[in-house]
Amino acid sequence: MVMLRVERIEVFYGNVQALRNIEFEVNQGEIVTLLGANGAGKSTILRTISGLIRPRKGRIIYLEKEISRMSVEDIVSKGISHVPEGRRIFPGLTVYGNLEVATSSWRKRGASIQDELNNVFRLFPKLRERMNQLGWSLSGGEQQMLAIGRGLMSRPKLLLLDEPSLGLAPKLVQSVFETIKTINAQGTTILLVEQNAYAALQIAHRGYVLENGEVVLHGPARDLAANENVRKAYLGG
Amino acid sequence: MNTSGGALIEVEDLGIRFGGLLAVSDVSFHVSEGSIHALIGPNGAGKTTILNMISGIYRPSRGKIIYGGRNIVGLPPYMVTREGIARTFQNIQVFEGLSVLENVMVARHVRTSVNLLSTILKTPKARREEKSIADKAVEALRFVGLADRKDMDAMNLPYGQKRLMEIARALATEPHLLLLDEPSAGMNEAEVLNLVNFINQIREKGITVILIEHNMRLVMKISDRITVLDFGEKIAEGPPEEIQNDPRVIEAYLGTENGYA
Amino acid sequence: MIQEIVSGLSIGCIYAMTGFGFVLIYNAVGAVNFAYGEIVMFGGYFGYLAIQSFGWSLGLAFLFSILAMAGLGIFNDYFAYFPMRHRPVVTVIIASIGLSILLRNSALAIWGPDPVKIKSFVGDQLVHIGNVVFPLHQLLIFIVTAFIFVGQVFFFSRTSIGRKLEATAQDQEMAKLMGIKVNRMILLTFVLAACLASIAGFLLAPLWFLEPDVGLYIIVKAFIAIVIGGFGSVYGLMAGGLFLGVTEVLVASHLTSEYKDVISFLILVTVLIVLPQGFFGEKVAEKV
Amino acid sequence: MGFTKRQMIVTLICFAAAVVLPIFFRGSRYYMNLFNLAGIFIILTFSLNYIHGYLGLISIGQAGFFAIGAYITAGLTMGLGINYFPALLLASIAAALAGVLLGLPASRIGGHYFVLITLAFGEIVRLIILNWKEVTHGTNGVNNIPPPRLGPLLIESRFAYYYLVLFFIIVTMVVAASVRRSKYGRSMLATKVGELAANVMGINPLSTKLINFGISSFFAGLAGGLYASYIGSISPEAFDVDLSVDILTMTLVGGSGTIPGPVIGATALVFLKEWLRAVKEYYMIIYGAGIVLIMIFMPYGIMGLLRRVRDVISSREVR
Amino acid sequence: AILFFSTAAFARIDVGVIGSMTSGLALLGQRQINSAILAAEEWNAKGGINGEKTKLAIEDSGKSTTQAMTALDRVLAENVCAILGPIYSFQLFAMFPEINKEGVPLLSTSGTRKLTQMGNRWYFRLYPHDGITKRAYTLFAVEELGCTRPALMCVTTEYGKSGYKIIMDVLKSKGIKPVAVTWHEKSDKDMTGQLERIRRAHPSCIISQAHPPDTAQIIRQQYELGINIPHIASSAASMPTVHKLVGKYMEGVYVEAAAIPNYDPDPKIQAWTKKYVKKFRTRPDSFALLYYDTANFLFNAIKAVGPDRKKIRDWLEKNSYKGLAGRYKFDKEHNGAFFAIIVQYHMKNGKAIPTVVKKYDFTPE
Ligand SMILES: Nc1ncnc2c1ncn2[C@@H]1O[C@H](COP(=O)(O)OP(=O)(O)OP(=O)(O)O)[C@@H](O)[C@H]1O
Ligand SMILES: Nc1ncnc2c1ncn2[C@@H]1O[C@H](COP(=O)(O)OP(=O)(O)OP(=O)(O)O)[C@@H](O)[C@H]1O
Ligand SMILES: [Mg+2]
Ligand SMILES: [Mg+2]
Repeated sequence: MVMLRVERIEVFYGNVQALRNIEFEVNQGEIVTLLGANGAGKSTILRTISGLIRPRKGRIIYLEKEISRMSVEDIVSKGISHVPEGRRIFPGLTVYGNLEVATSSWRKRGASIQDELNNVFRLFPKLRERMNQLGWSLSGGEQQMLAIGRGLMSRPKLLLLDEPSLGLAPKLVQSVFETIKTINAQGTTILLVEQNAYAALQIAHRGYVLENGEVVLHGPARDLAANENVRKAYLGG
Repeated sequence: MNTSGGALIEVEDLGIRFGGLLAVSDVSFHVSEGSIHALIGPNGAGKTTILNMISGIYRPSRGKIIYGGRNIVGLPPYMVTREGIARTFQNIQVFEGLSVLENVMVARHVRTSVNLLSTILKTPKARREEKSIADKAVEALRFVGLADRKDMDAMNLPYGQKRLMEIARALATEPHLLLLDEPSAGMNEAEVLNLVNFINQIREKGITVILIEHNMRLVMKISDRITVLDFGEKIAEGPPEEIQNDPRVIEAYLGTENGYA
Repeated sequence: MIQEIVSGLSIGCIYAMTGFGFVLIYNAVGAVNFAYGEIVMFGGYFGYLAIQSFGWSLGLAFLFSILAMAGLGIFNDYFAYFPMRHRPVVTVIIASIGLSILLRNSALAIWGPDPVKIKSFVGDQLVHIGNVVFPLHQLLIFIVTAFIFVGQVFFFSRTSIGRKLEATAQDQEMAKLMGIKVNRMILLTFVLAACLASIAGFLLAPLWFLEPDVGLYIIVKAFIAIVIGGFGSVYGLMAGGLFLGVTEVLVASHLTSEYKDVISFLILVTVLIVLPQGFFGEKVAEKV
Repeated sequence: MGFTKRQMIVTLICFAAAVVLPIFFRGSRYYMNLFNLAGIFIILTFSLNYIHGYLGLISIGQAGFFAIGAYITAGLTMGLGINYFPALLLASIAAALAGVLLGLPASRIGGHYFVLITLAFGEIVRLIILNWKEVTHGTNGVNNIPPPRLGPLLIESRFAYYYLVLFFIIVTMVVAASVRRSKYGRSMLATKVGELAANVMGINPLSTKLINFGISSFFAGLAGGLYASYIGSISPEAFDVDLSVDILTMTLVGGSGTIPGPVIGATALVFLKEWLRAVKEYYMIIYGAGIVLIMIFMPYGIMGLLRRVRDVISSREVR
Repeated sequence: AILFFSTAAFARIDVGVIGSMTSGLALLGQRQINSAILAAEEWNAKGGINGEKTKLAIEDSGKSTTQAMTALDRVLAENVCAILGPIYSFQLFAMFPEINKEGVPLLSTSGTRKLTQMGNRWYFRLYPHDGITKRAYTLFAVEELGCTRPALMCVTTEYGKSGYKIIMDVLKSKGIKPVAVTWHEKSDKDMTGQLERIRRAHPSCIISQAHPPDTAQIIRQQYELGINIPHIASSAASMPTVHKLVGKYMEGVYVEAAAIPNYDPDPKIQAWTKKYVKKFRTRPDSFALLYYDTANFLFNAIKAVGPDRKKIRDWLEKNSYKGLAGRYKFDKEHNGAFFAIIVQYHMKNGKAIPTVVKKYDFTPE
């Protein structure tokens, strides 16, 4: 079943066009990855889906409803969670505060968030140690962990991940990718943007390749990994 | 050690505390002139904090940083830069609203001398200096391959190019020592290869480099020596081959199976 | 001396009362609201209007004021905040300066320049304890302030809505991505702050009178209290307010009444130099 | 660097217009007065333009420097009998020193605190003027301040004054233009958006800010000195927060951080305030609402608006 | 609030009125402008001055010198034959050079002593200056109340400062030194500090020199704090607004005033007050009453010599006028009013009712 369908969207920053006629879909239960060089428009796609930018043309259909005219809050409350580029931790909130705030979309008064917290801490034990430290003072990697953790706290149906492994230590990169696989297996659909194309293609089911704001190639992850051009451009060999 | 000379910078028993947290404790290492020295370790190990102490942003609670024969602890950041230490940032710092060229020109100011009055009066000397600032800045941009983007608002550069601009900016201060904090973050493998060439070229200019990285392929390829940190302490130091096989480093940092790296 | 301290504390409470709503707004939108003094003034004036022009009782007048102020809160949001929510905070700050001029002069046009007062809920009896005398109304001020202080501390530190407000102030876009209904939260804040202003107005009017300039006067004092205490901190506001109130009285009594305000400002500057974060401010810096 | 040809032409036309303008209004003391006031406010607005445009800070204490300039000019010319022009220079330098002094604590803090510390500064200056009667004559103020004398020339008429003010506006603008295009201007802008990063790039944030405050308050002081001799009578009431707020509004209405901005903003507001007099006691209400509306509809001032219009036109040309 | 005022379009005689209609200073300014409007309407209703209607050019002088100056410009642009000026001395001072240059009579009801000491031949004061009223109430405190240990509470504005000097001079002439002197800002809301300082000095009376809201604050807090000694207040305390604020503590307070329009038993003043209240829905103060007299004095002058600036001045210098509040006659410095009264307030049915306890008349012979 198609969960998310992006139909011929065009996005502009001022007068500059960032996306041209982008079209793709994500099926329920899939991991789909977007590949592309610097400035290809990957982050822009994710921002458009979560409603942070409005497309000038085209539509985005999520669970059979058009969401491209909805407010960010409404989109989020439908189960889309976006872990954005650049971490965007709330600098003046503690680690706990950052995580707690992320439950706004589903949490009723007084409901416990312990399960979700445990889940995040199992993945990133470091965060438990830093529980009462203010967001701004965390190390880069710790902030990245927190950003991902925050995304998980919101019980997403569709998780948009923008470069989740950025700045993480190799050992942690492994566990992050494993986690992505696990939560996907538990039923969360994932749209993944990664510079670590090698890893992304290993866990993804399908992938799309972007160049200058256009989709130039798509197919099953395995095929893409084997594609000569892809190897040259993104896998360094 | 592969070497071209004595130590350019010596970090001795460096330590810093944030409230109850001992973020860096008793770390020492020497970086020899002309080398590339990598600093690696798990997230939160204290790598960036060490750079912050070297560049004068944090004041260490203890220890010394000997650079060019004198202890530079206590110097404010702009003085450290004047002494010849430049850096890039893990969290990119772009001067928003300034063009790419102006971003780099800002870094030239540390090498100028004309005073306020002459500037206001636009004396010939002031004009000459202003021109040389622009020329040197363009040169630095050309070096990183961003010369054609010089008039763009720096804020609108894509992520990877911002990192390159930061390197150009750091180079524009004419450093002897360059501190790079995760320069490859946000770049794909092909771009990383490019970066490798580029850091090698910097070394060829005679600039010493301290490099923080999580991309092991990059680190192993270009570093002369690696210092590994964990929980604020140094757990290993040596040439790449040695570090790669050090069980403690594998345990704390690299992970056992190298599946996704 | 005790008399002076008691009076100083009650002055401090009024500063703090004025500051509560201000801090609430600051913590939600991350901008100083210069119009808040005038909003407090309107809280009092609405009560005065109900009593004087409609002939209502004090209690009814208070209810009326709360309702009218909720409206003013909505106006504040939609006129002087909402249209600028995506712009630099500077624009919001300046808009609030504009709003303060607008409100101050509207009060002048509506109620004239004469100072007026409204009666206290507890009448104008005096309380004598030993040699110390104070109006019963001051006791009411102490109690209400303490109550709101505790409430607000609880609100910010214990409730998730308080945290959502903070998140909203720090990064609105991210707050939306967290599913926080940002616009609604902010509207709520403005309304809440305006209702607090109504209480502050009713506490202030019997002792300090209402006049079009009174808002400017108290907001400047509340600012000093806030800066001394630490921006955004409720504890800081309370401590700063009491400290300032007591200092003012003691300085006027024992040091110099002529340069009393200069001294308050010098204290402010000194605190900023010695403790840039104030007594209770948390440091939030940039991580590079 | 330097001006483009088109900017050069526009600038020249504007100056020419400014030079001939009063000839048409010579007969109207009222309009000449407004022009002169606008002129003084232009200089004053430039002073805030530095702080806000180049450091991104809001000051509501500019009236303090204005007052220092005014009182010291008056004191030097009347008390010590110094000629007006050296007195004006000394007064401006004194104001600049005050700015640097205020900058020492103020440069350590940012944003909201800065607003408050400048507010405090403005009030302290006003209170001192008010209370230090022996020197400032308290609320009575200083009266009968003599008009400037330039050699045998007594600049007394409003007409003559106009050219004096115009001269200083040109000086102010030339300085503003050369600072903007110099390393000092760039350092300020860099410090504004990323103080720490600028510091690491070798820019001393303290001296950068102090230079900024110094230049800023120098011009505020200059405007004060001009004002004192123009009005001929100064008293503490003239230098309260409202004046500082006016200056801020002028800066923003014009478009901060630009060169034409202050000229447009100050002129527009001086005249607007006059026209609003027609509505008598409601004019301050409208003025307040106006500030909010400007923030809503032209957040980058008239200059921002012009730039948008230009962008729209030029993008049409492209199509 | 104020009403807009306009007369028939064929108005001939232009008179300028400048006063504060906005800002905190409007407290006094608005009431005076009202008086001018009232006087002009009365003349116009009676057929004008010598058959010509009066037109008032009313301008707001706000709270700054600059604003006062542009107001003056606008008034002068109407070619007025005389100006009824603002009450605030700093604005008047700023206007003096222009007034001299233009040669236009300027009349106002200000109390600041220094105004008439600057040798301005065009300015006329029609209010007992501080030298009269402060002298009266200080003398009253010392001579009538036998207060030898007075404490002074003054506001930091010019009003407070010039009053302070005069009080000190009078006390000195009586060989008395105040036991305490305190200062406060006009906008101050709490006087506990000042009053405690005074309490420690054990004075036998308090003489205050302040504006309306702070006067109210001082009187109320003095009695709340239990400092039960006589209080002699400046004319601000004669304002009905202040009585409402002070409430029952007005009992026994002495106040200096030039006139008490609201309680003067004189039927003419009563009738006037009624008319004023009916028209402007606010109670007049003594300044308003004297401003009304001032306007009438001026209109009489115009009636006598026509709208000629110089002639008006000369006429004013030579003639006297019996107004509602008293007789006006200018001395060499152009001070025109020399009367002062001291009243004491008593509470009757929750209202503060004044009774005149002493009248002073210092008119030079
Ligand atoms: N705020 C903005 N204003 C103007 N142009 C922008 C803005 N943000 C992005 N762009 C431009 O849009 C294009 C797409 O940017 P986007 O951030 O989506 O790329 P990306 O694929 O995520 O790149 P990266 O790998 O560097 O993150 C780029 O050319 C960029 O310069
Ligand atoms: N200003 C500060 N206040 C409190 N704790 C801090 C501060 N700066 C850093 N820390 C803590 O010190 C530790 C070291 O941080 P640092 O930024 O040096 O890590 P790092 O080695 O650079 O990690 P990463 O690879 O994730 O960037 C972290 O746990 C961080 O939370
Ligand atoms: Mg991206
Ligand atoms: Mg780091």
